[in-house]
Amino acid sequence: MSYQTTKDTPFPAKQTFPAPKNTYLNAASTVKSWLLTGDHKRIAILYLISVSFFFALGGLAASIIRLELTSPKGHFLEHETYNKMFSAHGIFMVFLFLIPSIPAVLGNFLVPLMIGAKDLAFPRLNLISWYLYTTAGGLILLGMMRGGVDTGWTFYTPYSSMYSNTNVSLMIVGIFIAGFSSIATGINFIVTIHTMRAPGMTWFRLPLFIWAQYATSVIIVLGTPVVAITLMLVVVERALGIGIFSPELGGDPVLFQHLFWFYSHPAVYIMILPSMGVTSEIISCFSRKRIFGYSFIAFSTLAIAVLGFLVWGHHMFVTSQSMYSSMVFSIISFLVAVPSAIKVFNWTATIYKGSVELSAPMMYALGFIGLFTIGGLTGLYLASIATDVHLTDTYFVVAHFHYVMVGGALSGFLGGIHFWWPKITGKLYDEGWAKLAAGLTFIGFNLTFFPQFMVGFLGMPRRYHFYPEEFQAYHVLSSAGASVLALGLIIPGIYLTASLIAGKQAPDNPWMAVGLEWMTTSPPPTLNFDATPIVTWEAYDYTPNDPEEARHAVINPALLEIHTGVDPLGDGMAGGLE
Amino acid sequence: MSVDAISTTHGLVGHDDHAHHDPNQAHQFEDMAQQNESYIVGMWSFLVTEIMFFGVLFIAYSLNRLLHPGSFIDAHRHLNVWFGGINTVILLTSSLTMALAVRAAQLQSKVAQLVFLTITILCAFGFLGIKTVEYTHKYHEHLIPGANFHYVSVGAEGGPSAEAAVNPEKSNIPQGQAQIFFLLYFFMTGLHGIHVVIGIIAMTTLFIMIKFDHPFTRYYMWVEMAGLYWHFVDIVWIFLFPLFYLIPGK
Amino acid sequence: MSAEHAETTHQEHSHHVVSVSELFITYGALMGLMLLTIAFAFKDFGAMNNVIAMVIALIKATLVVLFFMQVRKGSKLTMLWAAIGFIWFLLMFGIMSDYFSRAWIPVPGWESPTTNQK
Amino acid sequence: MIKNLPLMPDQASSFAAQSDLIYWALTLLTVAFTLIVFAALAFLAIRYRRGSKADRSRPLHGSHLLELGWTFPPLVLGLLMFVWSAKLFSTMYGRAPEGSEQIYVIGKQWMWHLQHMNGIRENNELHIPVGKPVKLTMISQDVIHSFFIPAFRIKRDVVPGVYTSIWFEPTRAGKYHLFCAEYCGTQHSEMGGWIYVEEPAEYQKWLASGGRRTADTQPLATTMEAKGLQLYEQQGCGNCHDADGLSRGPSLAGLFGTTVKLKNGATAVADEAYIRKSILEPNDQIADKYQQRMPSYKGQITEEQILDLMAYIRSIGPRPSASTTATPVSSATSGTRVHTATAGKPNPNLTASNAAPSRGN
Ligand code: HEA
Ligand code: HEA
Ligand code: HEC
Ligand code: CUA
Ligand SMILES: [Cu+2]
Repeated sequence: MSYQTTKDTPFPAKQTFPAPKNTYLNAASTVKSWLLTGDHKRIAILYLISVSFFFALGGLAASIIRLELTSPKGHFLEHETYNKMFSAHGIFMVFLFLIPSIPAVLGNFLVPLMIGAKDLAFPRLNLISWYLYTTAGGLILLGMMRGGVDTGWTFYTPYSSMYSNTNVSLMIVGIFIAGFSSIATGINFIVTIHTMRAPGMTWFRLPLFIWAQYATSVIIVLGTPVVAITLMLVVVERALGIGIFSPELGGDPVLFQHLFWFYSHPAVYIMILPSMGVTSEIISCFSRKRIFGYSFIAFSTLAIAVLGFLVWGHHMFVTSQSMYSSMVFSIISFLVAVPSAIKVFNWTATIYKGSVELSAPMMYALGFIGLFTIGGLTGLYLASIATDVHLTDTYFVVAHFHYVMVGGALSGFLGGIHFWWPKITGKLYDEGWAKLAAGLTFIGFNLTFFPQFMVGFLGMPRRYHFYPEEFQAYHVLSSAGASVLALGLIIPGIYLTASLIAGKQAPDNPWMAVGLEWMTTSPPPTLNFDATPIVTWEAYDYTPNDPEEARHAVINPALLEIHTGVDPLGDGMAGGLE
Repeated sequence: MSVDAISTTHGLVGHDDHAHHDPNQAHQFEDMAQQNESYIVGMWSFLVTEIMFFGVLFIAYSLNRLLHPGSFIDAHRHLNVWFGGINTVILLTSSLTMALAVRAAQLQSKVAQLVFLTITILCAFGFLGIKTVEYTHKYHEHLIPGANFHYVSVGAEGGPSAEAAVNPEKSNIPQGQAQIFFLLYFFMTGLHGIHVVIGIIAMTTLFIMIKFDHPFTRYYMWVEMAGLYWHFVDIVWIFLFPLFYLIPGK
Repeated sequence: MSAEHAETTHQEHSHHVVSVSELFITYGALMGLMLLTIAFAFKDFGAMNNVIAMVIALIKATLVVLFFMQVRKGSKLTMLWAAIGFIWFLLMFGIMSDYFSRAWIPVPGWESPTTNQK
Repeated sequence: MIKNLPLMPDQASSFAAQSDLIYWALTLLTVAFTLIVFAALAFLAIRYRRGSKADRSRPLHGSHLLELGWTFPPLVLGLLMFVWSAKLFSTMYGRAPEGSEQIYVIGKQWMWHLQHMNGIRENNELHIPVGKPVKLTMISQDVIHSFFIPAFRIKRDVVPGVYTSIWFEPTRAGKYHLFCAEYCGTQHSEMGGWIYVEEPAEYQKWLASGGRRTADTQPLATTMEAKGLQLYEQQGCGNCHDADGLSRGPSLAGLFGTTVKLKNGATAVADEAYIRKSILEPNDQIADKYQQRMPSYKGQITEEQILDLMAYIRSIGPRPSASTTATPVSSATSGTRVHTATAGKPNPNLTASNAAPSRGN
């Protein structure tokens, strides 16, 4: 355990902690009490299980893809099977894993805790959201079992609407429903964050994770309906043979791409913003320092959400899109990079004069910053129109988005899971294994995807089952890296599960962090806090110079009251509001 | 911030010990004001998703009208302005009575709520009735997109051109384009119609509950929610009407 | 318990109730505007046809939002969310700009050096 | 296998070097910023590791100066890259130079069909001379494909229903990959072929042999115009369009490239897109002074036949010699299917740029 290895640990190394009596986990234990729960924390657990399941499936597909690509003529798959494999990979990873990952798991668990509320505004809607998600997952699985789809995760028309004779409709109905599940979560977060903050929890005292969830929810609410109905039109076209997107019948195939990316570009920010929020929490906690430039990070979060809606056309530079539109989309894509840059630099500056502990969550967070930077900067090659003409639809794009989605978003998710694992489960995982896994993931990841930049620049198109021999060396490298990466991802699955069974009881605040979520027991009680907390301090109120001091910092009277239910000042205001 | 909000303590798992609360208040809220605001903001953000939902169809419509102005003008002649117009009047009226019903709910007047909800529901049925007549006509004219679709062009003067009447393949309007018009027509009015049906279900449920003095309905917010939803349905029609029934031009 | 919501605390049972006359006046205006659209539709204003129809529809929608849905008396937050949907819908119309600009000529001076425009 | 780690694709077109320059500039930017971020993270994390003796007095929690300092460089550098890149892009996707070799491309699942103006057809192969600009006008018969020649740094989607076009000037003889870069179904990864860039003399030889160096091309083909004329007669276009016909329709002589007045008051340039649409969807752009009477030929003729008809209509233009060279006025640089003709108002840019005679019939 990290705090056991550092000499300035606030707890004696062998100290054990009693498990809290009343937690959301032991409140009731029937299956029904889980499946019909309204508790945001239980729903988060349900989501964690289902999301991991689909991640494993997506990873399985990825492994098959990598295996197949070690030879220029494949090993054991038919063309069609290969095509179904990357489609399945993309659909599982994007719609069933990454988009719900942080919001529905960590967001669900933490939003009420962090703002000091008892639950989300609409607990039943929250539960419905999970059922929609499982229904969607079930339909998509059914589709996969009946043969899958071969359209890619982008469902471009007219291939998907007129030509593909795979299970497109079933798959789309699944995604449609998954969309409603995210909308439900999004609406819930927006309302909760607007109306249910604890007394004293002003907008600028919110943890940046909440800002990130808020921005994400806004994107979800504004964008998801667009892709839902667009995909539905594809189903109608398939069913009736009509062509809004099919030129033979008078429609326009590129309209589909416009509508699809109008959602799906903002969707990439649905994936990355929550990770950025997680990173802000972890970086400042393990540097024991207030986040640098709080308001700049908060506003760049909103700026990314808004600007993100104005760049969808950068996926369409080489289609029949007008040159002028392309230029506008290109310049705005360069502009979106600026708020991202602001965030990267502010995180870096946070460490300055901090007191850095390289714990597993911190390793993931630092990995996030580094890999997101590379991924983001390679996004600029694609935002730059002339180079995108060459690079689009090659492995360069594949490498770009894996850097931001795996190196970035997935690292953030894993970092967050580790950071809040003691809070969520009340158990401590094995820090040594965790650091090893974080290191392996970082190395394996770069080995897997860096060669893809190079082979992409050479001209290797994506979604290719067979490819010219001169590209083979890079593919073999990439596949070798993928096996390291897979190892790095399987290990956490093992030690996290092990910690549930044999892990030590976690203290309420193992990291000495200052967020409200740490002021309640681990795991928290059903209604989160014994009394409604009153917030009198800024977010990230770390005083880092000296770890000794840091320990005192968290034991301030206001926190004590929440923690113990005792009001030290006796005025019912716990130190008073400003 | 009121002090009693803070001193409110809850049992750890107890949902039942908020005796001094308004019975309509859910456990996760601190007070009714918070709950009311949450409901309104929640409803509006839901309506935002609805706007984007219909928005896609409006864009598909605009692009296809831009691509095929001729076909759209020709095809829209198959729709009857009077049916559309009367339906507009019906929906606008129902919107008024819905607003009155919300007002009655705020004043907790049972009779007024029942009366205005009834009128609103009747209007909704009237609207659907007329739509059914229209859809039936389209069915007989083979204008339902799909296998049986069979478009016959009407001239500006009305009635099919002599050539086209005999052999629709020779129609100047490609079948595909006309089909797109009718697909959009059925998809958009159909989706709108589904919303009307959901509205009827919601209002009828409320009607019954109010009628039997269900305690639930002492909370006016439910009628207000239904009201917001219903007005939104009205707004969609406000745009659908001119776009489908009124396309001037030769 | 937020700042916004603190303002509305006292409203619990004293929420604003709309006046009946306000509703009826709105209704009248909506009817009038509807007749106006139909009247305009029988005249051909060329390219303006659709603009006129849409402007009228927009006015009608605004009336419904402000008066029937009582956003006029709503909190700032409600106004924000009421506005955002319509704004984003218009933003999505940016899709059409692609189709409008496709036939434009290349940027003068930026086309290929050998081009000799006639 | 180690020797098989090439770092760069061949540079074989006039765009390649320019595109690569931008690529390397971006690489410089990326490396620089990545190094800055990685170095800063590593340095700070080590220096301020827990328990180190580093000075932590007066910690900094924000600084407007610093924020400005790191907002502007990315902004300015980004904008510079944009301008540089957009300029090259507008050349690539802009109007082809005059005198370009005109080639038509039809993509279909899963092959490329390429057609020279003189009638030589090739499948999955393209022979072009070095040093002469080539303009491709492309359309797909089924789904979206993408015409990609890595060595030329050029790519463009081939979309059904819309002509797209690109041009390039090969600068080095050789044999280069042609890929389909847009996913198009089962055999997407095999929908490729080769581009043969040949020295002019050799290319002439190849032309003279009727392109017979490839096994599957036909014996010396008839030119596209000839086939177009054949079709024109077969389909009875002349019944309406011939000068001595019933004059139900406008004469097509000299039509290509001119500006046409439409019934709804708009104007349109009679380019490839316009003519294609006139044949397939005549109701949407009705020539002024005519009744909409022309039947739609949709589904009755193939994309290939449309191109033949197009070549014929071109050839009966005022400059009959223009048939083998590209017609200069072809603004079909992007999908112009939806153009001003239907937008409801004349486009001043469009008309102004076209000094070609306006034809009011
Ligand atoms: C988490 C997901 C995620 C994120 C965050 C991003 C972020 C960005 N993406 Fe990416 N992108 C995807 C996921 C993502 N992308 C996916 C999935 C695809 C492919 C979809 C498909 O076709 O299947 C894709 C494809 C894609 C394309 C289309 C490529 C093509 O198909 O031709 C483009 C083009 O512009 C692009 C650009 C960008 C840009 C400019 C950013 C920016 O937001 C990045 C901003 C960040 C930085 C720039 C780094 C930090 C900044 C600094 C350290 C300072 C230095 C900065 C400057 C000098 C400006 N992306
Ligand atoms: C979140 C998004 C995400 C993630 C995480 C990944 C992860 C990976 N991807 Fe993915 N990828 C996409 C999104 C993602 N991808 C998308 C959107 C596409 C485009 C699809 C399209 O073209 O339509 C794509 C396409 C794509 C391609 C291109 C295919 C082609 O164009 O032909 C390749 C090729 O190498 C690839 C490889 C990988 C690899 C090796 C990983 C590895 O990181 C995966 C490693 C993971 C595992 C090996 C799982 C093992 C772990 C466990 C089993 C433990 C789990 C257990 C518990 C938690 C208990 N991906
Ligand atoms: C039944 C008579 C008829 C036949 C047959 C016919 N056309 Fe036409 N065509 C017309 C009329 C009338 C117009 C003008 C109205 C319009 O633009 O739709 C026209 C317009 C055109 C135009 C646009 C000319 C302009 O000035 O804008 C083109 C190009 C054209 N036709 C090509 C063809 C071709 C190629 C064929 C044969 C495959 C053909 N037409 C067969 C009647 C006909
Ligand atoms: Cu054709 Cu891919
Ligand atoms: Cu994007």
